[in-house]
Amino acid sequence: MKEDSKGYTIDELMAVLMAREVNNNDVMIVGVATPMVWSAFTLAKLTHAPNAIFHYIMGNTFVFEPRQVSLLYHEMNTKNAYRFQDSGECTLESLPSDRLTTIEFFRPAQIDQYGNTNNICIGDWNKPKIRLPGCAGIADFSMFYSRGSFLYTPRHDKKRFVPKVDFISGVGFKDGKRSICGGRGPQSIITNLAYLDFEGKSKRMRLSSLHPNVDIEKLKESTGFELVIPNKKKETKPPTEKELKLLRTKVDPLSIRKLEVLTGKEREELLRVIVNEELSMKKRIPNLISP
Amino acid sequence: MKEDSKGYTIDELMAVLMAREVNNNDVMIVGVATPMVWSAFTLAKLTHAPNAIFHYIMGNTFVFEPRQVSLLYHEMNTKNAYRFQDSGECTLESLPSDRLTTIEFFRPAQIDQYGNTNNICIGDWNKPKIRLPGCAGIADFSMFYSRGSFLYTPRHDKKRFVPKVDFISGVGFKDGKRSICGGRGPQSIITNLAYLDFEGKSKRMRLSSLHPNVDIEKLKESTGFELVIPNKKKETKPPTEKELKLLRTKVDPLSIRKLEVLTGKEREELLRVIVNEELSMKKRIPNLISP
Amino acid sequence: MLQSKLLSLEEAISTYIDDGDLVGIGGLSFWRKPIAACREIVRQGKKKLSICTFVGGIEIDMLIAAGCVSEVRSSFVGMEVFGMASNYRKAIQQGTIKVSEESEASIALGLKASYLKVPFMPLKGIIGTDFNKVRKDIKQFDDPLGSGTQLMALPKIDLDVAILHVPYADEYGNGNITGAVWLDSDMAKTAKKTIIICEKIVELEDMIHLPGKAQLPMQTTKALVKVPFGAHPSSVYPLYTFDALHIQNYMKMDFQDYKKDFINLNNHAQYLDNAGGSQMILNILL
Amino acid sequence: MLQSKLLSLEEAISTYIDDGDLVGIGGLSFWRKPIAACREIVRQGKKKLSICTFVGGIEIDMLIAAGCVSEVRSSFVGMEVFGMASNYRKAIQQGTIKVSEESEASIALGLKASYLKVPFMPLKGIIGTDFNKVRKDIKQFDDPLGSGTQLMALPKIDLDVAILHVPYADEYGNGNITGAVWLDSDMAKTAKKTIIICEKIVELEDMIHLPGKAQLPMQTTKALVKVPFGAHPSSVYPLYTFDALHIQNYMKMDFQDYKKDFINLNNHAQYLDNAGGSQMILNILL
Repeated sequence: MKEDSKGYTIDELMAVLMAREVNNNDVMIVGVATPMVWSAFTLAKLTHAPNAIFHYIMGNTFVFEPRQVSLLYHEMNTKNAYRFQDSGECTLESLPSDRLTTIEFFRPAQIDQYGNTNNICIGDWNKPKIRLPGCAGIADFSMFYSRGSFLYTPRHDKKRFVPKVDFISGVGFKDGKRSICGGRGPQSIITNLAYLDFEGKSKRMRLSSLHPNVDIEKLKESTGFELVIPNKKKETKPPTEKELKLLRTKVDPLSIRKLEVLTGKEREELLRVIVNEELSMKKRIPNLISP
Repeated sequence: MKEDSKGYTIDELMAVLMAREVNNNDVMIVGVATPMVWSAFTLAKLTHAPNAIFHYIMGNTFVFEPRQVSLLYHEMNTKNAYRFQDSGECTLESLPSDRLTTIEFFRPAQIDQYGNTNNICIGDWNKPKIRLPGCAGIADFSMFYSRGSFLYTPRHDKKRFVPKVDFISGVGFKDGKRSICGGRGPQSIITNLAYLDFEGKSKRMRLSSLHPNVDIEKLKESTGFELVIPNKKKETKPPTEKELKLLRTKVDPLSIRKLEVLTGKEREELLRVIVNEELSMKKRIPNLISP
Repeated sequence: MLQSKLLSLEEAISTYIDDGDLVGIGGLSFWRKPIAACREIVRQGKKKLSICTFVGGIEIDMLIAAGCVSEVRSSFVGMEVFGMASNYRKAIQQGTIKVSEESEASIALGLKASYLKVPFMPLKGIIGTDFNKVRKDIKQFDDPLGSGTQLMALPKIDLDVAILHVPYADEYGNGNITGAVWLDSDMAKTAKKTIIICEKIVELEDMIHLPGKAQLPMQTTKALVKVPFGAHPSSVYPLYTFDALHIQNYMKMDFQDYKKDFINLNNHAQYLDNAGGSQMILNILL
Repeated sequence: MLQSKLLSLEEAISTYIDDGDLVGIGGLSFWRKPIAACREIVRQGKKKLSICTFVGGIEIDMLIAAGCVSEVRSSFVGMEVFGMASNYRKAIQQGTIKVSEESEASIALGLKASYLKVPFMPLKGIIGTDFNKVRKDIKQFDDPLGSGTQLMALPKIDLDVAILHVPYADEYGNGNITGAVWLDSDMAKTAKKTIIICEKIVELEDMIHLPGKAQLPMQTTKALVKVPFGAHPSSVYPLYTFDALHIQNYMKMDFQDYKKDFINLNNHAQYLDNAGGSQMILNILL
């Protein structure tokens, strides 16, 4: 995954686009094993959302200060927590989802045109071709959020964008309607090819902007259902110099976010480098980043 | 309320009898405004139940060390808490009531022969003659406890021991049967006249022992329903020298427990003395008592 | 930076409490009660409030005496060993206020239901009592999973306002409680409008070091008010205990006189002076 | 004085875990997992365990590979950024273990129901998903209070055993967790038998001073076991982080080889030596 002619990689573009979804008063939920999301939130905090708050599932904590993204020392964010949660609060009780601007990114293994998602299994549940890790809290929370839920995947292809998901573990717009839980439903999907959202009335998935250098035919071929394609085409606004510099030098200099994009040997090699780099740190607390 | 010829007062006798109900592994629940109960538990801790633990509702805390009973500084027991409770835990979630030996004393305003109690109102609820403060958690907890629930009242009379309570706010043995909640139900009632329990089969209230110098006719006249009276009469075992000495010198030297027995001017005068005594303490933390 | 929510007590009460609101009051008995805020409610002549508190005392009695209350939802309202809450008692006996009969669990689970956005929570307790005779909004029902267990459905409690008194808060509305939280955090999170009254204002960074940290989250706080000794005559652990003499005094006085001497005043210092001034403060300080 | 509950790991597992038990495992993902206890379960050849954990990782994968497990109840089982839990995946694909499909709330509320002694808890979430197609023990139902709201009834989870790994505990079985408790306290309180594994034993008096105090109450603890680095290769904040190299190694090795090198050993020191000894310890220490 080299820098392309535009001077940025796809993980950088995605992290920047995800960062731009954050509002200044958001509570940003940082889940388990999602360094791309953590990078994006930290970048947002350093650019346009200085008041946003990190809610780390890993520590059941609320943290105000941004820290450099870390693989081994993620949990050290517990150190600066200004709020802990009770045990029960680690599920639905964190903060009132219907009134506050909580933002959480979910990464579906399958998604359909109405934003229903699947993180449970490929094939029949009773005898799955592939068992996936599970949906964690997606089935519980995603339908409650007043700002809706946000989706991403670095692998936009027909295995993921399917006419019908094999198991609904996250409710999108069922038959074009909102869930009974009161949230706004899926808002956008950021992929390696495009920025997609949902058409206001039909609630079908719609192309919002194609990433630079991506052909629209490539997008159509990679999607297992018909997208709403507006007449007026938009190109995704690429990362700015400032965004790229922050991401590379302060937010995630070890490129931990890239682990979500790479596979196989490449991923293993990057993991080796990251682990060695982090083990060589004398101070095993990720750097605080001053805005 | 003078010492009678036996050399102890009724509050002392009752506190001692209540203390004797405690087992060594009990969690002893100290509620709000129940200095008699607190005295009894502290006495138990210093005599036969050194492992028992205080659970102070006032602080939502578990405390191991006994302290002198206090009116103004009750909440200072928070200082030595080794366990706090979550917010929700202050109700049913404190500790599993069905498996552990939790002991709690309830003071009913009315009680019937099956141990159903009332702390809500005298007369019709819709237009009560007397509105009482309320039942707090009695309606919730008392039916769950594996050791059952324990009752006391320093005023044994026909206004309190009634054929039918005006409002059931604590379930005893309804029609002679246990509550569906699984607890053992009411176990005993310690009053100013006698120690009463419930007959094994009929679950009707039974005289267990009459206090020294109390005439059985006086007991019958003071009870608004027919008690089960065993053929073989027992006398309540009076406080020992040791119990009295501990109660008077270490557990509750200001006689705060007596506030639950006195009324009117007598109570007001005792309150005045206690408040003045406590305000004159330089150290506003009740003394730790070494066993 | 973050927006400060610091308001005067007068502003907070006039802005965020409307006549007819269901108002949650934090604390328990004589402990951490937002009594300065209650006095302000009386001064502003709020009407027809439904008051919900876990265990109530002088604050409920006072609001009733002042005619601000139409309904009480509490598991217990009394004056501890000092006696009965006589205005509470009288109002119910005379039928001038309504009561929603509550236990501890009916309030705790009602708030929990509000949080989880479900209309009720199930409980086995309460079954067998007379609660269902006087609460038309609770209902015994069968376990829908078919175990045959009988359960009581306790309805959610959606507070309009929560008023909570804490020792420490930052100006953005994070609140810290030393010791027992009781239902304060549940009220803070579920009420549509949360008002926090604090003894001391600390920095957001200080929350990191306070035991228990920010149990009351800033996200749901609308207003923060600083009123030192603002819980008097109730206590704020670990700063001061309750004022037994004042409570006895309250119980003896005619409420109109009490109102003149202790409520209808120009400022908080005058209240403290009338309540005994420096000697009173020395008395209650821990 | 109080009775000490200190046992050896071998005694604790052999005394309190029976074949067929529903076993709750504390921690989350690679964080505070009682992995030394899981290795002991493998050594003792326990069979047909149902394993319940909030978010599972290597500990679930290992128990499955060793043939100890008949059913898994977890909202997520994976190896974080390292990849998939391949024994978990294989076992389900081959149909050798059962799955009770869970979300985070279905476990959290299941434990809450167990605590409150009610057969279920209501939730609005999950409605609209396919959970009800594969969970015959959950059920959509109408609000019994008549609001017309549709709800999902999630059944209680009554654990036979809970195994929890914490940094600090006293010998009477009070456990203290620095940082996130997740569902450990709910498991500790609801399980019929609770086993706590700790890094360090402290005095009961020390609980007073530890942040968070005794979140796991001694009353429900059956056994306390001290195993320093006993959560390895997972983390125990604030003492050590997870061992990324060991986890990668685990994922590459055939489980029978892994078992020989890291499980079927005579003592814990040998395990630590085989896992890299002093250099490994220096690597993970925070």
